[in-house]
Amino acid sequence: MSGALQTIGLSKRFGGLTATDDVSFTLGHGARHALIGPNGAGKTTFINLLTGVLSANEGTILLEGEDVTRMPQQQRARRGLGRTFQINQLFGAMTPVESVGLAVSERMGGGGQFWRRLGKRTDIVDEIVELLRQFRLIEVMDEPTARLPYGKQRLLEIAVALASQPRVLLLDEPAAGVPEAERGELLDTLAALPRDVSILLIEHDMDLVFSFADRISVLVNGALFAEGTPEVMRNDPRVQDVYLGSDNHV
Amino acid sequence: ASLTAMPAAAGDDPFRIGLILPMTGPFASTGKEIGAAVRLYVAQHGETVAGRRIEVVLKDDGGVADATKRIAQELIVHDKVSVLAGFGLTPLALATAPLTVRAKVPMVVMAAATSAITEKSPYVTRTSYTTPQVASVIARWAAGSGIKTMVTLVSDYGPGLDSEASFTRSFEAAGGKMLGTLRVPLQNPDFAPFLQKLADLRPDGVYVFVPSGVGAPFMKQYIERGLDRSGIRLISEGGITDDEILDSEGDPALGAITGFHYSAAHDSALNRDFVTAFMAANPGMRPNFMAVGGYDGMALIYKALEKTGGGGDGDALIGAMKGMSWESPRGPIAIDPETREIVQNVYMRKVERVDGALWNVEFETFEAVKDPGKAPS
Amino acid sequence: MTDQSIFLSASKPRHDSDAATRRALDDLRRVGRLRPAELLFWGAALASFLVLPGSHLLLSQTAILGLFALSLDLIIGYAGIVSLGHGAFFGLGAYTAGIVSVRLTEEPLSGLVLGGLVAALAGALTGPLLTMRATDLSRLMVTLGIATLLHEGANQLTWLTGGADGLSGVTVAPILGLFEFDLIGTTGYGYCLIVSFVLFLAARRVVTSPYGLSLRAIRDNALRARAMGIPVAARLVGIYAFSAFIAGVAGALLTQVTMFTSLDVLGFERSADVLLVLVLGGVGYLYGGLIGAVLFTVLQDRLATLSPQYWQFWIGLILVVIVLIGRDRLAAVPVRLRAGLSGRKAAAGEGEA
Amino acid sequence: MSELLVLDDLRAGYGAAVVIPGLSMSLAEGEALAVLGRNGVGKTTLLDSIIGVTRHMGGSLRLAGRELAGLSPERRAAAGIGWVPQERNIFRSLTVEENLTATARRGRWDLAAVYALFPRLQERRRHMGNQLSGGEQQMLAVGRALMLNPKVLLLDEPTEGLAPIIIEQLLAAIRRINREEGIATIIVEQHARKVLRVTDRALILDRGTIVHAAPSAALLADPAALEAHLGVVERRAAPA
Amino acid sequence: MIPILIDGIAYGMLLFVLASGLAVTLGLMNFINLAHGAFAMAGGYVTSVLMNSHGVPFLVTLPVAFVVPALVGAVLERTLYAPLYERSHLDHVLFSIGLTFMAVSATTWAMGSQQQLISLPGWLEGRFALFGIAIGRYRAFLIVVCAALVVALQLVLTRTRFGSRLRAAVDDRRVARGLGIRVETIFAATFAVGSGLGGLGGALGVPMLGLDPTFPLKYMVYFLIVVTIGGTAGLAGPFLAALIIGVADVAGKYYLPELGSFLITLLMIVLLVLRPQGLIARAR
Ligand SMILES: Nc1ncnc2c1ncn2[C@@H]1O[C@H](COP(=O)(O)OP(=O)(O)OP(=O)(O)O)[C@@H](O)[C@H]1O
Ligand SMILES: Nc1ncnc2c1ncn2[C@@H]1O[C@H](COP(=O)(O)OP(=O)(O)OP(=O)(O)O)[C@@H](O)[C@H]1O
Ligand SMILES: [Mg+2]
Ligand SMILES: [Mg+2]
Repeated sequence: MSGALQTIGLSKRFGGLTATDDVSFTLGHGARHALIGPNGAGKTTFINLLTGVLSANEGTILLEGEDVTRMPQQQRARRGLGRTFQINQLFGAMTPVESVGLAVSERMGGGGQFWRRLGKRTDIVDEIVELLRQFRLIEVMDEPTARLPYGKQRLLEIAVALASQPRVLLLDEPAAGVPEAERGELLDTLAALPRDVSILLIEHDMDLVFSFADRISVLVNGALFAEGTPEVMRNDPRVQDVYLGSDNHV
Repeated sequence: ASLTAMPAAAGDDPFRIGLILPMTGPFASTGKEIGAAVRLYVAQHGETVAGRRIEVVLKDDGGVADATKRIAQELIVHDKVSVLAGFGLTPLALATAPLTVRAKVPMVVMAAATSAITEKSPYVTRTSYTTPQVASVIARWAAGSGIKTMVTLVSDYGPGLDSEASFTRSFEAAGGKMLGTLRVPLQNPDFAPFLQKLADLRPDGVYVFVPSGVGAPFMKQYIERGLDRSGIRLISEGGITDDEILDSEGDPALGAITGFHYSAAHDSALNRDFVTAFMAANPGMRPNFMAVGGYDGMALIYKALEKTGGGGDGDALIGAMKGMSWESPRGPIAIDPETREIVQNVYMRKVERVDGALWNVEFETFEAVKDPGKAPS
Repeated sequence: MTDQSIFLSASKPRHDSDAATRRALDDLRRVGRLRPAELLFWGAALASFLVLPGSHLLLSQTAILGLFALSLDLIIGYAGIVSLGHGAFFGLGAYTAGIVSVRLTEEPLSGLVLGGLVAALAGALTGPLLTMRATDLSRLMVTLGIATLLHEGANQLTWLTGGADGLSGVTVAPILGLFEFDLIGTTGYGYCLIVSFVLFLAARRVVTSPYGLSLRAIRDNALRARAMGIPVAARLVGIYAFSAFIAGVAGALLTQVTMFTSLDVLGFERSADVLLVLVLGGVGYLYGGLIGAVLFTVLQDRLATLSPQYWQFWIGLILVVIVLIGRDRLAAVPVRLRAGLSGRKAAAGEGEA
Repeated sequence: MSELLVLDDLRAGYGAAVVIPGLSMSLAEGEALAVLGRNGVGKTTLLDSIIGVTRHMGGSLRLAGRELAGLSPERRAAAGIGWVPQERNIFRSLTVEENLTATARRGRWDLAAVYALFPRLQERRRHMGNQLSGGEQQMLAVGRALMLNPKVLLLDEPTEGLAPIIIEQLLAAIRRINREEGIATIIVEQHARKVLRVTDRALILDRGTIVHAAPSAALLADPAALEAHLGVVERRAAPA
Repeated sequence: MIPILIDGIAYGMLLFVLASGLAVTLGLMNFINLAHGAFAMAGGYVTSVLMNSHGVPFLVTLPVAFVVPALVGAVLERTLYAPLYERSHLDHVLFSIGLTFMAVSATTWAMGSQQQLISLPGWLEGRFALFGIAIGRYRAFLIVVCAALVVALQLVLTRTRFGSRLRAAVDDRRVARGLGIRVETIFAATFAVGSGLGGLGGALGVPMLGLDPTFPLKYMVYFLIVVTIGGTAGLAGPFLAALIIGVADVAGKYYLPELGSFLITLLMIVLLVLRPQGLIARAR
């Protein structure tokens, strides 16, 4: 059976460079899957292919069994594919409330409605507030996003992604820039997501990876290099010298 | 008469003339010339006619039709003007004409030149000229001076096309043969392709109609390509050597043959006085066909008012204007009683340097030309 | 805090969350809230109708200009599309209304609606050209180009448009068979006021709706908007067509009150003027266009009488000064009025691309 | 060791907002200083104020005895400050190599040296700045700063987005730079433990003021302080 | 056929000469400077006044026509333009249109609205035959000048660090300064050069286009088309664009006159929709 998200022989070339090299990969239903690999291995590119920011040169992408390879981004998103960006992509002039609110109302198909008024539906508002509380954004919820400190913006980045209630969630280095202390909470939040949400996590923070993932794939030079349980990966010498280095952080 | 919107002092009941001109925007020069001429006429002929104090209310429409219409409306309703005058461009006149039917106010067109204007309302008359009036004469002259084949080269917009049509009609009627028609877009820096075509067609002559600003660069490029020495005779509508800018067009303009209804160099005592007075009152400016249109427009209004004995009624005034005829700086002119259209001489001229400056020197006259655009009654 | 799924939590709000909820609601509604200053504005408009019968003609043209500028605000201020060719839609509306009156019917409302629809159609067709990977500059030039094409087209299709001589013979029957267009322009002004008001309400509703919010988001960061599932292109084309509709109606109004139309409705000057008008009034809060139109008309009057030849100089100077001082800072001067009208924090950002 | 960089009651912020109400510290030649703190306490603002891209509100800062307060950012950079901004800010319309050379100054650190430290950059040297992976951009930002051959390096979360193995190499390199080339360094970091291993001293900021200062080794050995000021605790495995 | 091609190339060169300055200020500095025509006009007037009132030879006036606008440009850059780089493109448009309006009226006031005409030295007048094809001397002269310009500018931009520093400064002012780039100086210099080129273009344009105060508005669209279609990567793009437009326009008007006035605009729209970044775009 094909998992929540599956790729078959996926390839992407930038001119001479093959950033994604014939990747056949399956993200199981309700998976807690981590994708690691050296810088420039092709992880972000892979996510951009999955979400449709980039279009693949070869290969197929199946979302819940449906071929979405040629589908534009927003349609994939509407089919429950959510993501966070490695480098913040936020609405600088809008407040966290508005940003999250927009995501929620879009999810409920409200975005196309040009006759309704904002803030009419209190159930939406409750949801917004709850989400903001979880990410410690309550106190800054009506500040323009551009003025928030970087760390807060990181958290908002994730909150916005969650607001769309994705069925499949792709996290590109969510913890980058989040202080050590708050990583624990971030991790808990992710862990607390419903089991039937399938998650692919890209992260260079091994503590986070090993405590979160039940399966790990290693990408090197665009190609799948190894895959297995955290234990196996951690002790795989090849993975250690291409990626982890000497002390593997646990 | 003060050129202001000042309401008349209580008590006396002045005769108000609503003068609508483009004082701003790309056609400001039209407004400048006419405004100056009107001022001059009033200065020369006094502020009272048949006991009525003349008050000219000048308004700027920026050359935009809806503004013209609105201003005309306001002048009629609020300023209670008895005559509308000015109208720098055809659309401006056409926009206003229907209004005069409702308001029964005479409208004296001092600049716009499309034939149809005077047919839009029985209250419209004109003291400028019509495009066919001039083009047809040039065609007749060309045919008459041994030119067998012609090509027209005109700017691709209303007046240009009118001119092209009427020239072609008259030239063929006079037995000439048209080899082609070239239309140059209004925004067109480089005439190369058209001049090349012209050279390929090898006609005896080319009839050119372009807005005055475009004239100079055109003639420059005409010469640059050596067409002046190619045996193709360049004959143009007078706008190309507009008196206002002629002197600045420099040598390329020298010898240019044009046909038009007015030249500041027209050889008559009246005109010499007019030009001297005008240039004295407006240093650095030379009266052109616009100016004379405004000057004669005022003359027409003054004479009509005298005829009505100061009566400001619209029908009386327009009635008085019909058939009016008098001596203008441009020569003898008249208002055709049927069409309310101006009847005037059209002259063939050649650009020459006379004591240091360039002038359109007239060398042949076609007398009392009616507008061929109208069905001859 | 995370012992249960956030997705359920909406159904069971917490006691301590009330304050927060109120703040959130506040933040969401601040854009849409009706401000007293707004009533003031429309009150003034109504008053002008009753008190200034002498200026109805001028006021009609001001209202039309204002409506036109408002339509431009929708795309510049809310969709972030800079256009130098919005006159195209104004002109389309103007000519459509004219042609309808000459060839179909003299009944005004049908001309008005058709004018709007034709413009909207044009907007819907050309909109996509502006949405795909376009840059400000390319948009500037494409809009300008389209306007140029229309202008030249109208100039060429003499049989339909009257070419450079303009389209004469436009006559308009009484509105609803009741109100005839009078010389003083009272009917005309009333007509313009009502149409403008209705369209304003529509526009206001659109920009304060979730749709409007999504537009702000797109302008801010299209990449994220897509990732959220927002059909960016469709939304932009939508608002563009709506804006075109309003511009078209404005053009139609002009034709009907003038009973004439000519090429200058399609000219570059129109597009430039309306941009100036919008900037005078301030971009991104809908009232900018309307207020700007009033200021512009007054200015034009003063400057043109002050020094006809050089009034363009003063207009230029005003533009330069406005930009140098900073439009947002200017807007912050009459804080109360502006905040009153827009309900936007200055922080919420000026509305341009 | 002589004092290289001295901040004396430095006050800075943005517009009207005061973020650093008055901060004094000093940095010796070849010394490595870690700046820690939770989100939004002003770490970035501190570095930005040293290079001079925030609003200077008072106080003084001297580099090798020279007052910088009045100087423009470009002058300060010329005076010997190398800056790695938090968001990397790679010049997107320059190639990797141009990014490195455009601002380079003569010295030990040249293309060869940077490429030796980050071979990846050499492989990508024809790529445009916006055609790099997050980590590659981070490397480029560090390389760019090194090519200025500064006296003081300001690193704002330099390890963010880097693979563990690269982090090790980078931190080791920084250590070496301090030791061998006498370049002083200020590192803002989220991973307290990681940087404390390679720095001499550490500051903990809160609301723009120093709430704790200690030798790195000491702080590393003092979980209580870390817990108190940074909320850093030994992580338990996540549920589920 | 061949003559048309040559006319087209020459026309393209004229367009390029007029637009090259804008290719610098807009293309490289990313400032939508609609006032470019005003600088061109300044150069034009410098030349025509020097020639007509002081009898200075044409070639001698050209350097002056570069220097004067360049100085004006430098001053304006420091005083007015500099604060606006960070602002939105809309602000650029509004500001520079305003400036253009002022320039137009001011020139009308100072110089009068009449056409300025200059007479070229004999060796640039008329045409000469090359392989039996008659070519306008002046057009040939233009072609040579442009070729030289492009090569020179392109070298400066690609071979020197100036180019990369400039682009860096445009990409991110704040960080560029933080890394020691003298942003102010670089921008001022570049803007001055752009304005100077504008002036030179204006001067070279006078013999073919004539010159009057409405010049900046009349030809604004042409400058913009060239740069927008060409792309903002450097001067090669605009050069190519100018050639394409020149040839297309002349050929179009010669072979399909009925399309004449639409052709260029259509061409522009199509090209821009296909390549919004222009023919030779900088990677973004
Ligand atoms: N637009 C592009 N054009 C050319 N090359 C690109 C482009 N985008 C990315 N690359 C190259 O593709 C490779 C993969 O990039 P990608 O961002 O996927 O790496 P990554 O695994 O996310 O690395 P990191 O962990 O540093 O984020 C990189 O070497 C990068 O240089
Ligand atoms: N451009 C700005 N304008 C106004 N306030 C700002 C700006 N940038 C930051 N701030 C404020 O300054 C304070 C400090 O921000 P700063 O980015 O220095 O914190 P930080 O310690 O770097 O946080 P992080 O760990 O998330 O990077 C924050 O409260 C933030 O809201
Ligand atoms: Mg990545
Ligand atoms: Mg920071």
